[in-house]
Amino acid sequence: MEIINKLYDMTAIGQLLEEPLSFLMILLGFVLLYLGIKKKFEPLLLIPIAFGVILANFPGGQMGVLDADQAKGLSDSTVMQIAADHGIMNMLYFLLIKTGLLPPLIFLGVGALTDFGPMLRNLRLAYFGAAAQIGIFTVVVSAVLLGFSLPEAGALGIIGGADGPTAIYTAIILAPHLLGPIAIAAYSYMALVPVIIPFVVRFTTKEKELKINMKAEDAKYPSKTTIKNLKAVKIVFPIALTCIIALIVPSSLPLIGLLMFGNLIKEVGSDTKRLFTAASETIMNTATILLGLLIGATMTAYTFLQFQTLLIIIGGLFAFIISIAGGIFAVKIYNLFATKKINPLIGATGLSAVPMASRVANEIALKHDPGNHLLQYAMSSNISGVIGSAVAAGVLITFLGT
Amino acid sequence: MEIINKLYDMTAIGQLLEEPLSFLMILLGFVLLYLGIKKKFEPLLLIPIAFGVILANFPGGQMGVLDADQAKGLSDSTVMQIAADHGIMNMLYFLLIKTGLLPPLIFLGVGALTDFGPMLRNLRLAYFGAAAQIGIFTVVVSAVLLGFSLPEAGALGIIGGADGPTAIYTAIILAPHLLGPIAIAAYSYMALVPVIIPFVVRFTTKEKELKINMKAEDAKYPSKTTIKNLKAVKIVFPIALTCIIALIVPSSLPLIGLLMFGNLIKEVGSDTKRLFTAASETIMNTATILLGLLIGATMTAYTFLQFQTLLIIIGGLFAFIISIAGGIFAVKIYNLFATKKINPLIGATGLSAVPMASRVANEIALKHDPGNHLLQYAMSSNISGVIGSAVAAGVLITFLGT
Amino acid sequence: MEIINKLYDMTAIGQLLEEPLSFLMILLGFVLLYLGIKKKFEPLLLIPIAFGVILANFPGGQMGVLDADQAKGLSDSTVMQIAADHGIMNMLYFLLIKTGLLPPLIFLGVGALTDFGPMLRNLRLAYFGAAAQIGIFTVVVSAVLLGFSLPEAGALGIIGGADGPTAIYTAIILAPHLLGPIAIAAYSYMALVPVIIPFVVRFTTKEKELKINMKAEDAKYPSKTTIKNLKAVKIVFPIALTCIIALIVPSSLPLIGLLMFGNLIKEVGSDTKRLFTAASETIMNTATILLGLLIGATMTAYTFLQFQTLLIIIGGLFAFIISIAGGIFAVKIYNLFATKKINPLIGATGLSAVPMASRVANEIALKHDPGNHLLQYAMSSNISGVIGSAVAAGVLITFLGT
Amino acid sequence: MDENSVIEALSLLAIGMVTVFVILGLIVLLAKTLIRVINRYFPESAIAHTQSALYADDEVVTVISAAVDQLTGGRGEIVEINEIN
Amino acid sequence: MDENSVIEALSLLAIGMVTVFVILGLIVLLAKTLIRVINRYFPESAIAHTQSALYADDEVVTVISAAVDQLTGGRGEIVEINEIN
Amino acid sequence: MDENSVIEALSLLAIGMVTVFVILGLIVLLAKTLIRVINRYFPESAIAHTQSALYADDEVVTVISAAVDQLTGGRGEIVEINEIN
Ligand code: NA
Ligand code: NA
Ligand code: NA
Repeated sequence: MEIINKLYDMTAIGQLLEEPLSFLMILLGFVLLYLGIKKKFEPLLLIPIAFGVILANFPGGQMGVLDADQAKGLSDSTVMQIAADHGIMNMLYFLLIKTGLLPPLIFLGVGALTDFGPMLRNLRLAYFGAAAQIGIFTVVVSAVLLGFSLPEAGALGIIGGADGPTAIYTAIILAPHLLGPIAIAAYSYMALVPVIIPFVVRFTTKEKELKINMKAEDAKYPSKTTIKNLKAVKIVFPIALTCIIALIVPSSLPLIGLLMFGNLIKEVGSDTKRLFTAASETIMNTATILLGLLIGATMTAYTFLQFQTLLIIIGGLFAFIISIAGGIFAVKIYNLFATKKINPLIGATGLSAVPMASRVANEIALKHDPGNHLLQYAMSSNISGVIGSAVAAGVLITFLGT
Repeated sequence: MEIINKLYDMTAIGQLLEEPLSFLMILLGFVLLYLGIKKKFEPLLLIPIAFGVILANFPGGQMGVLDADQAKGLSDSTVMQIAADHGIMNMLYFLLIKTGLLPPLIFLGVGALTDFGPMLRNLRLAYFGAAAQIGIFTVVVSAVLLGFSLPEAGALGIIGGADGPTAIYTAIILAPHLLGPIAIAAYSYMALVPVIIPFVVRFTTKEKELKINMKAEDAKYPSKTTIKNLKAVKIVFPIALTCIIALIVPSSLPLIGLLMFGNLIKEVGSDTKRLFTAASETIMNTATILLGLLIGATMTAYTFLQFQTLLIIIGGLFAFIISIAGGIFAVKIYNLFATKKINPLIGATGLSAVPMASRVANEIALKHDPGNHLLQYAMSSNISGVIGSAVAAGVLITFLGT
Repeated sequence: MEIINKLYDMTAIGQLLEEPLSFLMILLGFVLLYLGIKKKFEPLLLIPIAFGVILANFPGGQMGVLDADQAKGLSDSTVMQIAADHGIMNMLYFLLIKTGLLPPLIFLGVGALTDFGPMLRNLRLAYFGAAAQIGIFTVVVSAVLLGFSLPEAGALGIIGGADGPTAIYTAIILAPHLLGPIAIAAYSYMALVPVIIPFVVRFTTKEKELKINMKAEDAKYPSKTTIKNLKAVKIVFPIALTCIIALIVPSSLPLIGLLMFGNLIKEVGSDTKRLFTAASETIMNTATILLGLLIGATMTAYTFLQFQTLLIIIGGLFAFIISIAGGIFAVKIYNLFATKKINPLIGATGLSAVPMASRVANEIALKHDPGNHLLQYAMSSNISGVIGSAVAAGVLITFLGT
Repeated sequence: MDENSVIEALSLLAIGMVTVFVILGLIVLLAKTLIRVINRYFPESAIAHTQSALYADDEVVTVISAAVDQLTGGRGEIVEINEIN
Repeated sequence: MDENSVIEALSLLAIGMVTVFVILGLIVLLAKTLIRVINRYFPESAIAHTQSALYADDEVVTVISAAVDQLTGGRGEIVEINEIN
Repeated sequence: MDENSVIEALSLLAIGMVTVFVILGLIVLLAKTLIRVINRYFPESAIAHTQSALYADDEVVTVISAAVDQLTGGRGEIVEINEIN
């Protein structure tokens, strides 16, 4: 009998029955696994997040990250103490997430995998990567109206940047207690871009606009400058871009600086092959697996099952929609004044969510005109949208960070 | 003359002569190198351990991990302080070993390299992976009788799990001062499986039993269920298994959770290729090299050359033998009641020591009947033995951990 | 108006105008990028260093490492506190550089990429790797005469070892505030070896000496010992070498120990392939990228634009020149007494700067006698020069470290 | 050696062995259920597909290996052949 | 909800959008300048080279792919072809 | 500049150079002993094997390289050929 009692105490059953909401979280983990594995929604992120959620919500395994109250003052403890008292997940969370280290490391890898060629060939379109940040700031205002604190509102709004590492980095600094729902919202909506963009496009554009053929316009009004030495431009560009950002929004530097460094060692080529491999494979892959698991580990029932989470999920969707619409209307306004017209889909891809947004835009364009291949054009505003949201994040961190 | 004195003080000669036992440890390092390089005993672990032992036992280089007394309270120091005062080996030891981080990371890689197919196709045989944990607990009792404290006895017994990372993880938590000898014993006996299993088999089985042909039995009594969608089963299985463990023995979760996560990202396939590479290559290889060196670094003369070490070496061997015998007798008992007979070698492989135990079992079977290929069957109990010992570790940690 | 003020405060412009010297550092970053990318001066190190310099010298991004005064006592803070207060670069600097961790890790990779074959086949030439350390110690004396403290002088002198990780490791321990200029000097002069060696050779050797044909000498006076089992020798050699160093200069062990361990796992071959990959790829590449960025990050205007930096740049050059000359004169003295002559270029390569010094020596030899291929001979003193400088570093650390 | 410890060790022996058997029993049960459920609701053309693919792969690998062998005189090794998704 | 916060949020909306437009404007400007400067001072045989190289590469890749395809029955994939510097 | 420091620096010059020469001397001595011991007790067929293998490898590599060259028009590079153990 005593042995059976001991056995029961060893299991997580007793504690689980006391915190029945944990079941809901484990269920959410299953749903996310389904979305990641079967529906192929951003599997590289959603699968580790989902598994992290499941591990975190079984009590007794110390696989969940402490909530804000429990974690108060824990940054003063050494990693050894944290591991001894709260397990390896909390140790890794404090070492890699709380410090804000992983998102810049992932940006290093993203940079090494990004090609600025399409943007450099269509610089004019880069402005729409700026316009499509409007969703971020609109939702910040709305969130404040709904009762979120300013830093929380900033972290919520950044979902509209449609860029995972940027959203996570901003959330870590402005509102670490909301990291889980913000990451989930950001990656889920990025995965849902094939649904969201067509939805917004349907309500904001006319058939005629969607038929604007970028190549035909280019043929009618050819660009005056050709790039004679693309390799040189591609090498100098990330350096120059870093300097501009460093000068104007230094708070974005941990993100943009590493993004551009990653891009530089890619463009330099074989001389820095070892660095490129480290950035785009070793560091990127390891950071991705840990980031996913740890974000999942923050999503315990107590932290996640709050009314705020619902607002974040809704607010994030609006941020996406407004950003897309913002990009589209910016194109429309541009077209009022310019003779060389732009397809409004190029505005929609200013959202970022690289490269899926561009692919979706391309497909929509092809549906309306089978000869209208605008992928390369869409990639321009698409990539500039990444820079745009990192800049927006820098602004939010500057004014709302402590 | 003064210069010669200074020169002499710089060398390790003076200190070495004061601690002549260090020579013995360095010699042990050579022996382990010989075993790892020439005899190919688990070279991936024994070579780094051996080199770590050599580095650690030359005084003055700060390459040895402090013993328990010296390390008291050092978890409160920052890694920078530890590095400054005690060198990089102690820093890495506290950051990676003391926190218990490396074994789960290695399990992540092991999971990504494990195929549960053989186990899923022969589920019935999985029970023998449970039976073969008897050595662990028997030796716990014996160790207590010999005067070990309960946590020490637990750490000693777990050697009988025949699984490196599990043994190391348990030792770190229950008896970190015994980490060195336990790791050495675990990996040495795993390397000696081709000697130990035939030895135990000879004294516990009859010729007739060893000739039981698993395929023939399968043909006589075919299994009723076939797996129609192996890929789907292989994806859901690690998730489900994680939930069971999380529910019953949450203390095993850092090991089993990461093992199963590694397996999941392998089974999902190309969508999570980056995560798979990180788990099975980047993280696994790096963790292995560091784990080996650091375990070696704990084996200083003062820590290792204790009477306890001898008892651990002997106790570990008995744990192995009893586990193997336990698996074999479980089969014999099963055969008393079942019509579909099982070869007792399938019990022996419940020990784990994947995949060497299975290969050894297969060879023994072939020696007695050249047509008796039972590798795939042996792999079933073999893999379930890994889960079995991780569960046993969880039980020990739950009841004996502080 | 208020918004414009806020915008201005967000930018780095105000702070930059207050610290105009930062512009100079950013300019230096551009120059280093030019040297690394266009002139291909050690691109694997100079490009990350250069980018790190640029990031560090834009104020407001927290991408620069704190100077010695600001960092006082910061080793007592946890990495989480450092990240929160001073950003990720400082966090990584304290965790990876301040602890002295990265240089040994890079040596692990270097060892895995080093072949001791040429040295083992020409052991006699290894002595010139000792002679060519004279520049280190001569410059230590000179630096003390110029007013440097002893530890600073040691860190300056080690530049003459012409080995990046050794110089960085020594600087971290003896004079961390000089890390930036020392690393820059070391890597720049290593990149300039194709200029420096011919320059020194021109002034110290005669045409007749440069024509000494090593192969012809070998034919005239053949070596008595041949290596019958090279693989065995190559496996035992790194182990034995480690023991000698550990015995005589234990302070070199973090460097030499890991160098030799890396070499061992390379020579063992396929049994330790996973460890080899971890050492020579995963760890090496990641450590290189981080080391470069972090060294660059230490080079802020305040730290770098000191008169000392100029002295270090000049002193480093002299250390190189004297080391090369030392190697050359050692050969000349040897030739006075020996009948089997040695080409003085073999002395010059004792400098290390592997393998560029050997290639340069080979080219010079070929220019004077198109049949005089001495690459394999040069590699002997070249590699022994690496050991020589690590030993010299150990001596300096023993006597000058705190 | 203290008597309470011995008793606790013995109870651990009981608890431990019960636990491993219970868990492996649950795993077996669960796996069987899984297989049955997936067989019924998601049977797909799985067995045929994976198995034949396996053999096909083996064949292809053999062919390529032979080619590489011939080229490299038996010294070459195929490190990886990636399947197109 | 506090009024000051709303005002600050609104001012953030202004500051933020101004900043992203200013920055992307500067980036465009700078990129154009870069292209012009490099076109004038370092034009090299770049366009011709990179572009033709690109096409040539594509051709070569097609040829190799076809060969690999034939060998592997469509299951093989070329992971990487490194160009000699 | 302080006189004691200069003296210590000079003594370091002596100690340091003595140490590096002693160590490299010991290394040379040890390596020679090693070679002799291994030559006597573990001579194996080592030289012949490794050396001939080396040349054979070179030949094979040349052949493969030529083939790849032809296929890739000189743009391809063999990254790695792994030897079967
Ligand atoms: Na964006
Ligand atoms: Na086991
Ligand atoms: Na040197």
